[in-house]
Amino acid sequence: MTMVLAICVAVTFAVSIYLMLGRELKGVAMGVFLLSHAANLSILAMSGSPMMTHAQQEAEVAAENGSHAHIVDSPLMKDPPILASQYANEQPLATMVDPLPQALILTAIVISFGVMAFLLTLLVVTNRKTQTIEVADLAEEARKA
Amino acid sequence: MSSSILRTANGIIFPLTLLFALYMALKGHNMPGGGFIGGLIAAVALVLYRMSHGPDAMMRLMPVHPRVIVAMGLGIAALTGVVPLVFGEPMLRSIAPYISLGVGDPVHLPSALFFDVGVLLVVVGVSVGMIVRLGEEVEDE
Amino acid sequence: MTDHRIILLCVIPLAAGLISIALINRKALSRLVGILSYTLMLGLSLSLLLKITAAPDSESILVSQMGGWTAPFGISIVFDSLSGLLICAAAAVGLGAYVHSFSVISPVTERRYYHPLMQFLMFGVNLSFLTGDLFNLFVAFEIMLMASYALLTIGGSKAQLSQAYKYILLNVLASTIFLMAAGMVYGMFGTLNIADLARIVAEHEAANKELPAGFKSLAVMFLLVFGLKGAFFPLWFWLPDTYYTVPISIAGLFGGLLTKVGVYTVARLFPLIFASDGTSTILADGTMLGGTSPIIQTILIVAAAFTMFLAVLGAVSQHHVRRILSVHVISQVGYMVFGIAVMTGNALAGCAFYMIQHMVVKCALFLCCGVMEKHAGTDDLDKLGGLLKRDWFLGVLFFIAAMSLVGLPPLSGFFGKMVIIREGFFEGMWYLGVIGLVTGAITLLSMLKIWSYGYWNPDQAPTTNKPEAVKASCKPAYAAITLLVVCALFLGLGAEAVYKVANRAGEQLDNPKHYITAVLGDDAYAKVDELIDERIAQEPAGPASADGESLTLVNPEEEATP
Amino acid sequence: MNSVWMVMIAVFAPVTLGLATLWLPRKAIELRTAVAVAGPLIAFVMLLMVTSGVKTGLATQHAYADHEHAHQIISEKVDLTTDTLDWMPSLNINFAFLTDGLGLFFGLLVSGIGIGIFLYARGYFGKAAPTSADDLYRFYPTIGLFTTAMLGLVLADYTILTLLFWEMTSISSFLLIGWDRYDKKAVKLAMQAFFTTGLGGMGLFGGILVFGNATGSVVEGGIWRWSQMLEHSEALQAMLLNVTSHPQLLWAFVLMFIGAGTKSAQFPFHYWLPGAMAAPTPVSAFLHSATMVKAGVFMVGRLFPVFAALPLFPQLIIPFGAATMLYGGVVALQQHDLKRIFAFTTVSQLGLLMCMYGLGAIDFTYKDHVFAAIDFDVTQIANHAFYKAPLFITAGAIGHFLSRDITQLNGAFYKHKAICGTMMLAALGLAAVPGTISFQAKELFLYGILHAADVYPVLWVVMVMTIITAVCNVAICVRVCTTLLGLPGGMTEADGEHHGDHHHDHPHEHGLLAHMIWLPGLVIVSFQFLGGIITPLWNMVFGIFEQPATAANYFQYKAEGVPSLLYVAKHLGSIPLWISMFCLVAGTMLGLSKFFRGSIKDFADKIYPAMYWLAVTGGGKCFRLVQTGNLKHYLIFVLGALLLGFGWTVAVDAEMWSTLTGDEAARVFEYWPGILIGLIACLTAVLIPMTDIRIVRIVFLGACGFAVVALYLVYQAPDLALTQLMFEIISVILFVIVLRLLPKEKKGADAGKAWRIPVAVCVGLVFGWMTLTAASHNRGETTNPDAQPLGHTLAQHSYGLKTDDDGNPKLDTAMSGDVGKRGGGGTNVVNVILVDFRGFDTLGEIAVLGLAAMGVWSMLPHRRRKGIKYRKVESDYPKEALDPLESEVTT
Repeated sequence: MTMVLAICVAVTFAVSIYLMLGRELKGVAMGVFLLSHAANLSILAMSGSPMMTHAQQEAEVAAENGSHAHIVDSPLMKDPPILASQYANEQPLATMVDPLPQALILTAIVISFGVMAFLLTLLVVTNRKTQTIEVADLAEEARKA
Repeated sequence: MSSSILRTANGIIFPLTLLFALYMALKGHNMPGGGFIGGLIAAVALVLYRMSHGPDAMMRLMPVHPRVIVAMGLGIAALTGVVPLVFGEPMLRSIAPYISLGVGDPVHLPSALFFDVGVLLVVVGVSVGMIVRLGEEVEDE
Repeated sequence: MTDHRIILLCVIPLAAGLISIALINRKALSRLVGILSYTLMLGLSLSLLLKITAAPDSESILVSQMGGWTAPFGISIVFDSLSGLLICAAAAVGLGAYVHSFSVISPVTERRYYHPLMQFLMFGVNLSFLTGDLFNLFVAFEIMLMASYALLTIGGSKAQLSQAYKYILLNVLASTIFLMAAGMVYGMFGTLNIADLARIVAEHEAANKELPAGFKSLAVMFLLVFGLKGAFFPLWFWLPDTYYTVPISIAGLFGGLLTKVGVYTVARLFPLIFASDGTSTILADGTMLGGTSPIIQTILIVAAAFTMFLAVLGAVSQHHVRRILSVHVISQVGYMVFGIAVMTGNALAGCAFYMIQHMVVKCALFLCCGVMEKHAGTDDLDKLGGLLKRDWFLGVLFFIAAMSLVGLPPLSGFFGKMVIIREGFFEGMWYLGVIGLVTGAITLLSMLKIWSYGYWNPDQAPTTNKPEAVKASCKPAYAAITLLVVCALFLGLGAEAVYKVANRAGEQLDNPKHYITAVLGDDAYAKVDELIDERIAQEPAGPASADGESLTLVNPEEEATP
Repeated sequence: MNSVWMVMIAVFAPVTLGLATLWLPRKAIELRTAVAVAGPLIAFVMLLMVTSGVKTGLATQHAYADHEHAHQIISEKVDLTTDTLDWMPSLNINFAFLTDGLGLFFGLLVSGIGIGIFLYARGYFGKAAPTSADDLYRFYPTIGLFTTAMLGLVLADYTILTLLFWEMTSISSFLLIGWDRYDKKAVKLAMQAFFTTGLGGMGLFGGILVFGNATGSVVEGGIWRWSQMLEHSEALQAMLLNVTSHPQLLWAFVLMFIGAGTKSAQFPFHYWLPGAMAAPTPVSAFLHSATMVKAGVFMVGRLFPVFAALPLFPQLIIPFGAATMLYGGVVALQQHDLKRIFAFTTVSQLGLLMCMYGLGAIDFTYKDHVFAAIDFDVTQIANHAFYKAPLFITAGAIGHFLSRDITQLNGAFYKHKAICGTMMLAALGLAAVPGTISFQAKELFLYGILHAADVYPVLWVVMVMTIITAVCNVAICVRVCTTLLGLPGGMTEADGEHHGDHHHDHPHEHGLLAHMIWLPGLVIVSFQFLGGIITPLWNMVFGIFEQPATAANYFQYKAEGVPSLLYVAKHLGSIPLWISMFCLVAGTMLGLSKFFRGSIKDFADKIYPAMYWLAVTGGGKCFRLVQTGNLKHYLIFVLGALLLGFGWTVAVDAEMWSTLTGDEAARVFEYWPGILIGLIACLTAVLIPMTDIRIVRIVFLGACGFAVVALYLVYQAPDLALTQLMFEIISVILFVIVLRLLPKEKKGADAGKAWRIPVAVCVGLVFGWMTLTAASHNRGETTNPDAQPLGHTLAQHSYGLKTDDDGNPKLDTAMSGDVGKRGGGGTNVVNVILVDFRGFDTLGEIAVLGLAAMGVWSMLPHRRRKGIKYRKVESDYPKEALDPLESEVTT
């Protein structure tokens, strides 16, 4: 499953770079938007696969069905990082996905939203003042200044 | 933007959504949810409300500039963090006491709850403030 | 040593920022709160710095664990000599730029969240210097950057807006890469705490064990990120385009502070963690000398050389005071990278010294430029002239600051440069040393250009700008510049005192033990010591090396292939 | 051991008193002069006292002993260093002074001539001139700074302290050359001088550092004091003789010579010195003839006892010195401005002095000669100062009253007898006429070449160059004298057109102080004749400063002196004497002839503009090559750096490849819904750039976002999914709003599509691969097998106390410290991390959010519109300053 995320990261990042290299800032802004997805997915991959390993599945099934452990066909997924009870020492933590990357992503989402909103406003204001959001035109402005 | 259907529907949905937002925020410590989600839900509700009821209604609802909400939220969150410093504890040192209200089970009141409320206010203030402001620009065009 | 007061360095600007949002329409009160905040920061950081300077080694690093969660579980805030020096300098520079802005910034601009933004910027900068957590560092960067984006566009002139997007987009890209890299660090090591990372790396080094696959690539990514914030070659482009469009006080603040944050993080993270190649040499006295990854060092060397030289050529070719100063920021960063590239304790000390003096001096120069513009109405060297006649006091201040920047002894720029170049020569990087010297000479030329065209030469200012009127309106500016120039003079003439602190900072950067034990507790380094003892036991002292120093040289390559 | 304080007072008195004059009332010129002159006077007296302290051992010495035993050494070792006054011990910069002969001689020369110059400045700027109050007000502090710098430079023991004062002389020289601040030409010349000497200063800086580093094996921590260098001369010379194994020492010398050479105006860097004549004449006389320009010579003299062992020493110094000597002499003859004539002769003389040290190094290995070329270095230097300073002083004086253009001065003697007389006396020194000490000095120099040429025949070239130079010098003297006296053969107006020169038209005044415009010159020039005629007296004064040339007995004094005229005639052999005679005769003929009367330009004047052009124009082009202002190029640079760096690390990190073939790849298909969602995310992302229609783009963008939300769900992250969903909604609203405010897309081919794809793909691959590598690393298996990722520990402590088997709370003792004892009080681990474990991140994050909003509001201030009426708030900003568009708060 990590592979899937890695591919998603590669594709979204590539597309966003492609957009950022474009000639107009609107596309660039969209690229930035995608960029945050790529980053978040990349961090998500760090919590490991959401699927249990073979040994974990065996243990899980054994816990449910007494001693008769046999693996079911459909794969078992790990639990979300929410403790079942308040005194959760019985919680099999190994079968819970790593919560820390999720917390990091949450922070990252919020920050990227802030940046995004600011960037979009900047585009509006820039367009209003300079009458253009073409990268080449703005570069011309830099040379003149 | 303000069709009457939307307005009517929103009249019912809006308070419910706000309630839902509050619920999400408060139970966030134990279930999925929290200040961010609560704040965002509230923000979406407020934005929809403005779309359906127009800016004047919005002004009646929020008579202050959104920055006040943002500053308040940030202030609450920061204050939650700073209070332990006064007692020689590190910043953001949390406590999670059970407070007996006299009736029923004691209420679990982690100090992080205040922090979450701060987060909620900031998120509401920022989202609403920015979207409303940019929306005005569109209306001015 | 635990000291919870250090977080006040972040709380003060945060609180001041919030108060000035509330006081958004009260000019005088906002200013008062701002000055108070900067002064408090300066006082607090100075007192803490004095405290740790006087303390023995074991107590020379102050730590506060946020939320009371033991490291590495919570976020550690660490105040060591390097952060202390930088925060002091940052507060001084902030105070200077802030006070200066009273005489140059327009009331319209000032009302547009200028005061809160200035405070939040300091929040981010101080947090960047203080934090001991990689992800928190990302957050700190974002606070700082967000504030700088807003300050960059404040006032919203056409020139500003047509350039600002580059700064923002490049920084967004860098931030994203930083975020991913921080995540990857967590993926590789399961921790985000810098001290914990340093511990893991030190354990690898002590055991001569290879670091995980991809570690080097990760290091390159971090270098890219910090290099972009620090304006290294070839990542500096955002800087010259944007710095000369913002209000001059803000340019001064940015020129003084922002690039240093990038350089600081490189100095903090690379010698301790990312420049390691997982090997080490055990010295005769049982201390461990970590190996340096040749890739990272080479990249740093190349970056330093090009940053120094190409940028100074850029600076000397400009014909506007602001542009000369802006591009110079980059060139000076090259010296700091040089210091880091050498990567010995002394060189890092030199780098630390150079950083703080450059913050003060560069900001002072920008602020001088602000007053020059007030006099002449422009910063075009062709239209300036005769400022010395109009305003000899400004001339004196500018001259001291300019010569400090050039690094003529006994002014502040000299000492950092001296230590860095000396160490460069000592470590055999003579090419960097020579480039550094030539760069120094060209820096001199560019400063002379400003001096000669601006302060000497016939006066061309419009007659409407009466010198007395300008002087009267620039009183806060003079106060600010004087403050910074006095600081710069102190850094020069009293270099000994400052250098001692910088030297300790260099030692702490070079030897991770202090940092690790201060943050993670005394036991944290035990494993490393154990591994070192093991290695000493395994390999009895080898033959004395050619220079007569008895090193037990453990060649990792030989060991790896049995 | 001398008191450091005496030297400190000597060094710092001039600048202190100079600055003190700033507080005197502007009109109090007499008082100002008195206070300022006290500076060099105090320095002079102090240094005399130091000298007498050092030289007590010399009382018994017979200075002019018989020259058959000239190398008789008084074997009393003298401690020549002072105590140390700590300034920056850890940076090797302290106040300690090396009061050896060379240093003290220079110190006395500087302070002694300084007294004369300070007085002369009073005469030069004149009391009656309207600007003089202002001029003197500025002059004394600056020249005081210079005097201090020069004294410090020659006396400092710490190498870096020397450098400090060295740069200080450059600064003060810059300020003085640019004296006419509002004259563009003078300003340019000042820049030229400062840049050139500054470049050299960097060389000296590097040389000192390299030297300190390279000598770590001699002295612990390296040599950072000149006295240490001299003390360990044997070890150092052993290293120098075998320099191939210590190349650093070679480079140290070369770098230091760059410093010395530029400061002492060696060809081709001499151009700044004639340019420096833009300074007022007191400055030219003091800095640019008698003292500062000799700093380079001094530096070579400092290095000589040790570095003479370096084979390169003469090989480098003699060619440069000789070339400078010849070039300066020849060009000097063809100038018309008196100051330029003398400036070029200064250049020439500096070349000679350098050359002398080079020859000395050759003699050094052949000690059995009677006089080594180096034996009388102090005499040579003093000799030059004693005719050149008066020449400048009188040139300035005559420029005051008449003109500095020699073609205008025919017969000037009869108008200003004292001034012209002094000038002619000094010119005799220039010509090295018998009777001046100059004559003996030249004899000794010729003698030195002659002996060295015996061994190295190539030095005959230098001999010829010296002869030509001497002929030119004599010719200059002849022309000056004949012109001033109005004799036939003098320069007349017919020889050149008159250029407007610096004609300071000062009103005449009377009184003793007015005569200071020439009197100091006469006093100084008298030494020439005293030395030449009563040579033993000269030796008594200057002989004691002559240090032995060899390092081995550097700290001892030798008893010998400059030979008297008689001795020269009798003993020195006939060849140098004949050469001198020839020069005098040939020089007189050349002077009277018509040759070389025109004024020529110095081709080296183009060097600085060329360097300036190269740096400014060429460098600027270089810089603009990368600084295009175009975001696209910047991104390419950044991404290119990333790809290069990553490629390199991958090339050396073989393990990186294993992640691509590892079992992660095998586990791709373990969960079909996950793959499907991933596919949707990728597809929608790729579709975005495929279309030009913006609303479709936003749809795809949103779809991609929702796919990401679904991925979060697959990854068991409900909080993330909810948050992302909400932000997605808000972001799409935002995008829609903003896109309405932006102009429509222009139709047409998106240029450069082709190259964008490979860049994008490469970068994408980098991050995908890195993600895979980092994620597939087994975190448990760091060095500590017990370690688990932070996340798991945080989950364990998310709520709080754990319970034992009976359901009672228990402490988790495995965890150290605080974490074991309490929890976050919640069961949603992600939220507990957000608000508690990493609450500080969240605080920062909402600060970012707040800042973003502030940024938006700051860019888009509210306009006055009907709908928006926030609560009325008072503002104390000035009303008129408010932007008319802004009315959010007032109304």
